[in-house]
Amino acid sequence: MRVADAFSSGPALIVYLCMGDPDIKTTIEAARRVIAAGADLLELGLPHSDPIADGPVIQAAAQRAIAAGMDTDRYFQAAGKIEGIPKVFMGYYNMVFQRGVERFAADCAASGISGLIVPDLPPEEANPLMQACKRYDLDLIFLVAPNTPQQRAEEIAAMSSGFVYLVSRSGVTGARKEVLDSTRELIARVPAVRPRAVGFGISTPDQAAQMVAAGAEGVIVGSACVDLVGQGRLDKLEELVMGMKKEMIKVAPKR
Amino acid sequence: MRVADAFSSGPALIVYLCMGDPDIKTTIEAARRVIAAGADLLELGLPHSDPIADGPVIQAAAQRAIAAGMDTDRYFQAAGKIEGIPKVFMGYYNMVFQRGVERFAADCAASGISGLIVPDLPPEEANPLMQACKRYDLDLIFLVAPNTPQQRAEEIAAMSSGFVYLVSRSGVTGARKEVLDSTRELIARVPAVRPRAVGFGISTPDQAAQMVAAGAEGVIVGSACVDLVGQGRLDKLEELVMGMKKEMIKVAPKR
Amino acid sequence: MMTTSHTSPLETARFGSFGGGFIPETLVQPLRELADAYLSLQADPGFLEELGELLSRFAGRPTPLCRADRLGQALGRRIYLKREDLLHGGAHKLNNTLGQALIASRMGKSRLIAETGAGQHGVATAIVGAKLGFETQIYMGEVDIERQKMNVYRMELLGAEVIPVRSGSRTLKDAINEAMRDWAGSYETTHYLLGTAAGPYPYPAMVRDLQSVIGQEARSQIMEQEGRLPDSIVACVGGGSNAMGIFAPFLSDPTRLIAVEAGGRGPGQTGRTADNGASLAFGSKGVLHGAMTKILQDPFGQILESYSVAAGLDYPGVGPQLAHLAETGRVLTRLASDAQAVRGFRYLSQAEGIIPALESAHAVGYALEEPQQLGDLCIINVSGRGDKDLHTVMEYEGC
Amino acid sequence: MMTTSHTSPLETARFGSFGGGFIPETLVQPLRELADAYLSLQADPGFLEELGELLSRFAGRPTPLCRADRLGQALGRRIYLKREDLLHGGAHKLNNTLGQALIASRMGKSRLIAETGAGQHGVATAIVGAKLGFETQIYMGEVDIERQKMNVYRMELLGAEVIPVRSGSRTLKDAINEAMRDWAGSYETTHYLLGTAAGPYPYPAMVRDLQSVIGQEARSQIMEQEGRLPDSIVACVGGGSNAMGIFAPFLSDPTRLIAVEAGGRGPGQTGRTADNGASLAFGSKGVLHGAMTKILQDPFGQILESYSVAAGLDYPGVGPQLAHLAETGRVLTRLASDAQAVRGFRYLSQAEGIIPALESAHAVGYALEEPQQLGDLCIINVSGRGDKDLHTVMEYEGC
Ligand SMILES: Cc1ncc(COP(=O)(O)O)c(C=O)c1O
Ligand SMILES: Cc1ncc(COP(=O)(O)O)c(C=O)c1O
Repeated sequence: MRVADAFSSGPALIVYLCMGDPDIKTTIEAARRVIAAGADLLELGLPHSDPIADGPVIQAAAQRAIAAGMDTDRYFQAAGKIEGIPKVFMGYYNMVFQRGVERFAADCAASGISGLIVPDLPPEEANPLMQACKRYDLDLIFLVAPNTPQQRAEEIAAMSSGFVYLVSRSGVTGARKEVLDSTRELIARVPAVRPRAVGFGISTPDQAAQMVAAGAEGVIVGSACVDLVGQGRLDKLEELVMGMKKEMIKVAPKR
Repeated sequence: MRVADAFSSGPALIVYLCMGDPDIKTTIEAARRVIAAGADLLELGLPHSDPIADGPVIQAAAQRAIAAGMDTDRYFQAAGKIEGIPKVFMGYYNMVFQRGVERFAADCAASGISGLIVPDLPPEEANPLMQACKRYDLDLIFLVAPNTPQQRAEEIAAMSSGFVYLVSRSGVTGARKEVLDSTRELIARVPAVRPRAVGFGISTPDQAAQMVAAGAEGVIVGSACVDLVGQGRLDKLEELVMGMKKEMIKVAPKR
Repeated sequence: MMTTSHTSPLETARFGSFGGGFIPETLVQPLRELADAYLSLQADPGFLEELGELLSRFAGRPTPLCRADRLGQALGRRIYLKREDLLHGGAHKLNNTLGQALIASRMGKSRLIAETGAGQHGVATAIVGAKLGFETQIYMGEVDIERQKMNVYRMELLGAEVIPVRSGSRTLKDAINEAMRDWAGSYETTHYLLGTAAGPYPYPAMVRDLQSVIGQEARSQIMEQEGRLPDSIVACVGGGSNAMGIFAPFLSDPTRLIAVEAGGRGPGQTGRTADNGASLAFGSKGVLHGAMTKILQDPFGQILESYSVAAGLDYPGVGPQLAHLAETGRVLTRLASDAQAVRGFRYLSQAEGIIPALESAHAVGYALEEPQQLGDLCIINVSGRGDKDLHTVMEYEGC
Repeated sequence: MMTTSHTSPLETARFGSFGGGFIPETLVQPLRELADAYLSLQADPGFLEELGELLSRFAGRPTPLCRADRLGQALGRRIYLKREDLLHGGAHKLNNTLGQALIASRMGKSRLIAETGAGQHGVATAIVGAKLGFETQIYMGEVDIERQKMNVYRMELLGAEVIPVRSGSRTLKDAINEAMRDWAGSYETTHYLLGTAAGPYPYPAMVRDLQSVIGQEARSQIMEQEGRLPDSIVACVGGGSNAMGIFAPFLSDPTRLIAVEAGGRGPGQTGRTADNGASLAFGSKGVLHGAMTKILQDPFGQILESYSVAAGLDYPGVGPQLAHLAETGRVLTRLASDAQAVRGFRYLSQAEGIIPALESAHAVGYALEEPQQLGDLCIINVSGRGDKDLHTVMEYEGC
């Protein structure tokens, strides 16, 4: 399954889960429920000791997962067991670099992962990984932030494959009450040369719908889901995903 | 009674007592016994908070006396009650200065004190007190130390009245085992224009005798006596004074 | 590749295969603006004059180069000490914080944030925050706050707010993470004042340049006092700012440059903590805090905690330029263990009347261990003073 | 009077009716020898050069004169800070200890003794003892040893021996007594390194001269930076060495010289302890430690203990020259209470990024209280740094 498939039938709901928090079994079960509830794409996070782009919720999840023994080997084993919708890797570059970009790409491909998001790898540093992704037919998804200058935003959108990740606000991941005007601006100014998914701080069905209404082809929800998994509320997780999907469809442009 | 009287009938034994240690009654009793045992002159110490020329024994005695309430008024009252041999004041200049040299000299005279030893008052600083002493017919006794240059030693001996105090060694008061050669040298080089009494560190009859044998006209014993008073051993005090006097007479030059 | 990247200083931010900018997209623009500001101010006479005045009148530069006669006699050579211990605040840190704060002020920022481990850089930041009128917030791991109460009090006294970091290992590296996260959301008003020659471009180059006043002074002082260049320079390495600061002006000279890392308890690892702070000696290539460098990590790429008796050397990474210079052999990397550092601490105190920082004591401890490596004429960088370390040494020695 | 005394420097040792040498005969000769050595070395180019080198290369002179913009703005005038806090050891003390140790070394002495209260002068003596290779012993009251454990450790680290003083109040004044007693028996090999501009001749003059490098520098720095003399100079007073050091070169100028004493808890007395350390304000004429000066004493002449939140101002006497200058009105004496000093401490930290010694904070606290007394252009002598005082202030504020 290709990343692009997630966007083929209307606005895509992309759910982030932290692999191994609190254990692999739970992550797999959470993924099953999220898929059942209508998610279109899974971001499977590989926990890192130093997640500089993440807020407190995902930091804490990563710490729990590491403490429970999560590592790159186990990550790929577990990822291979999750099926039904496209999956992308989400994690920090040092974890990729230590394994070696070639081997890492090969492991992704072998476990059914079809794309990579590496939040601390701007295009300037991405060449080695980009080459490896090409060899293994993986998408390498770049991010655009509200403060990314226009020319650079366009270039990043062009380079990104699968989709382009629009960072909804400055700062780090984590749920936020209001959706900022700057996010709407960002959606408006990044050319739709490929699907644009908005993430960082989206936690409610209403926010998700606003993003779609503003033109986004996809919405990424992370901390809100990780939080519910952390609380052991998988039922609430399912409910949240269903609710988001429902509201997103409501406002989706008719095709 | 004049200070000079103490030296009129052979070598003089001069005993230092710390006034008010542990209380006035004891000092008066100690004085009585010392006089009975043959002492020729009493040095009555006025306790000071900062006795820079004194060693640990006299420091401790002064501290006890101050704590027990000794002050300059009480000092003179008590001094007036001690009779039988000549008495001199021994104390630090600030105590004299605070009372005023004039008043201090008057109080000495009124309480039967016939001389003053002020160990932190070298001749250069002594003029005001010297004038007052003259007015009240008091002796002002200066000190010569082993490191006093010869010319200065001669001048001091000349200025001193009553006797001249030869400091037997560098450092502070306090009992010492050996009597130094430098003390003998000092006795030899200070002209006998007036009685020369040796003090600082003399604690045994034998040492006292050695000083007399070396030519001293007097011997001063301080810490050894203060120590015995401090221990409440007035019998031993009497014994020590008697023993010293006896040995001194033995070696005294025949007149 | 991208066209913007060709004109961006990020492209020139490499030291061999080290350095670069491995950072979230949100930080790309703030870092470029910082790099641009820094590059233009570097040649701005008004800025340089203001910085020069602050360095001399406020911070106390030049610091002396002081001959260590008794130490030199013991080692059979001429030893000079570069006295960063005399700088205001007690260490070389202020050279960097003054420079960056002045840049931030020219960029129109009103707030400073910084990370701190032991508190030295936090204090140096609080000092410039007070002097130049910034709002100042210092990120500090909860564990470090507990260990370094005096420095927390000092920062607060200087008007800074200390923000406890409860994530990760709750120590220095997590404080850096947290400061970066803050900055990603606050860069419009805020400058992130990184404390050592590490991190993404332009920090390694900027901090090196701001600290190179140490080496520039040392170079002209040794020429004046000895009429020749030193055979060697010894400096301790935490992130590398004092070392790069004194080394930089000597890079094209024949002087042997010796970087002394924290050997700690040895080469091993206890749990998820390395027994040392020696990323050049025992680390491997990887990305930490935005730069490709040498780091202490596990085989999967999780960062280890580091360990050293000297809090300022307790960092699992190192500046990328030092990693490069070590790789090419231009800089020799050596170790001083905890015990050797404490020996250096005691030795310099008794022989020269100078209590060095425990960090700097690593350089002294190494010199005592391998005097033959120093040549005839050696400069040791005394990066800071040791008053802050008395408790630590007393405890280390079981007093 | 005596003939020898006419040719002796003791005769010129008066400052009006203050000063002199009220000392046991045993100390007369050692003090004369010291005075003679000092007088001849004062004009000895070799000595002056050696001292100059040590002051600059080892101690870090000149110390800056630093404009305090934010403090100045708050007070509506131009304020400069003379930065003795940047001197090696953290206070002006080293100017004196270096000078005396060098004199001692020229006199052929091999041992230094000194008194210390809080430990600052003890540390400064231990530093020069280490640097110049003396055997060093420091007398310190038992009470102070208990209160100042860190400084005891620091002195020992520097190779000095700390000797507990168990006599009297077991504090600073008794440590001076004890050092004088030691010296009376050891002067042949030993120099007594007195720590302030008090005591018998030649100490008040010698210490003033050694410290007057502060004022000489400040004078030429203010002329260079402002083109004119200051309207006022403010310095704190313990024994008077930093005050006399900065005042001396301005004595014949129209500059207002303000000496700030420790007001402590107020003008009263608690038991045998004064509630302050203000011998100029609340003391009376008398003899302490060999000099006629102003002292805190009871009506009979027993010396009181003093009290101040700043350990370095906790002394019941003061140097005789200051007593004289205060009497003639050339120096204005003012008070800063504990609370005002702590306010100065906090204020300078937050406004200028400089944590002053609590002693120096008295000068700052006074300036905050009576800015109209300072004129338009004022120099405050920051005699030391406040790192040593963090605990004290925390406790004072009940943290
Ligand atoms: C005195 C001192 N020296 C050295 C260091 C190490 O840092 P760097 O390697 O950046 O000089 C520190 C860090 O706190 C320090 O305080
Ligand atoms: C920093 C500082 N300032 C002032 C003083 C007071 O001494 P003085 O009056 O001799 O300068 C001391 C004494 O320890 C001190 O440490």
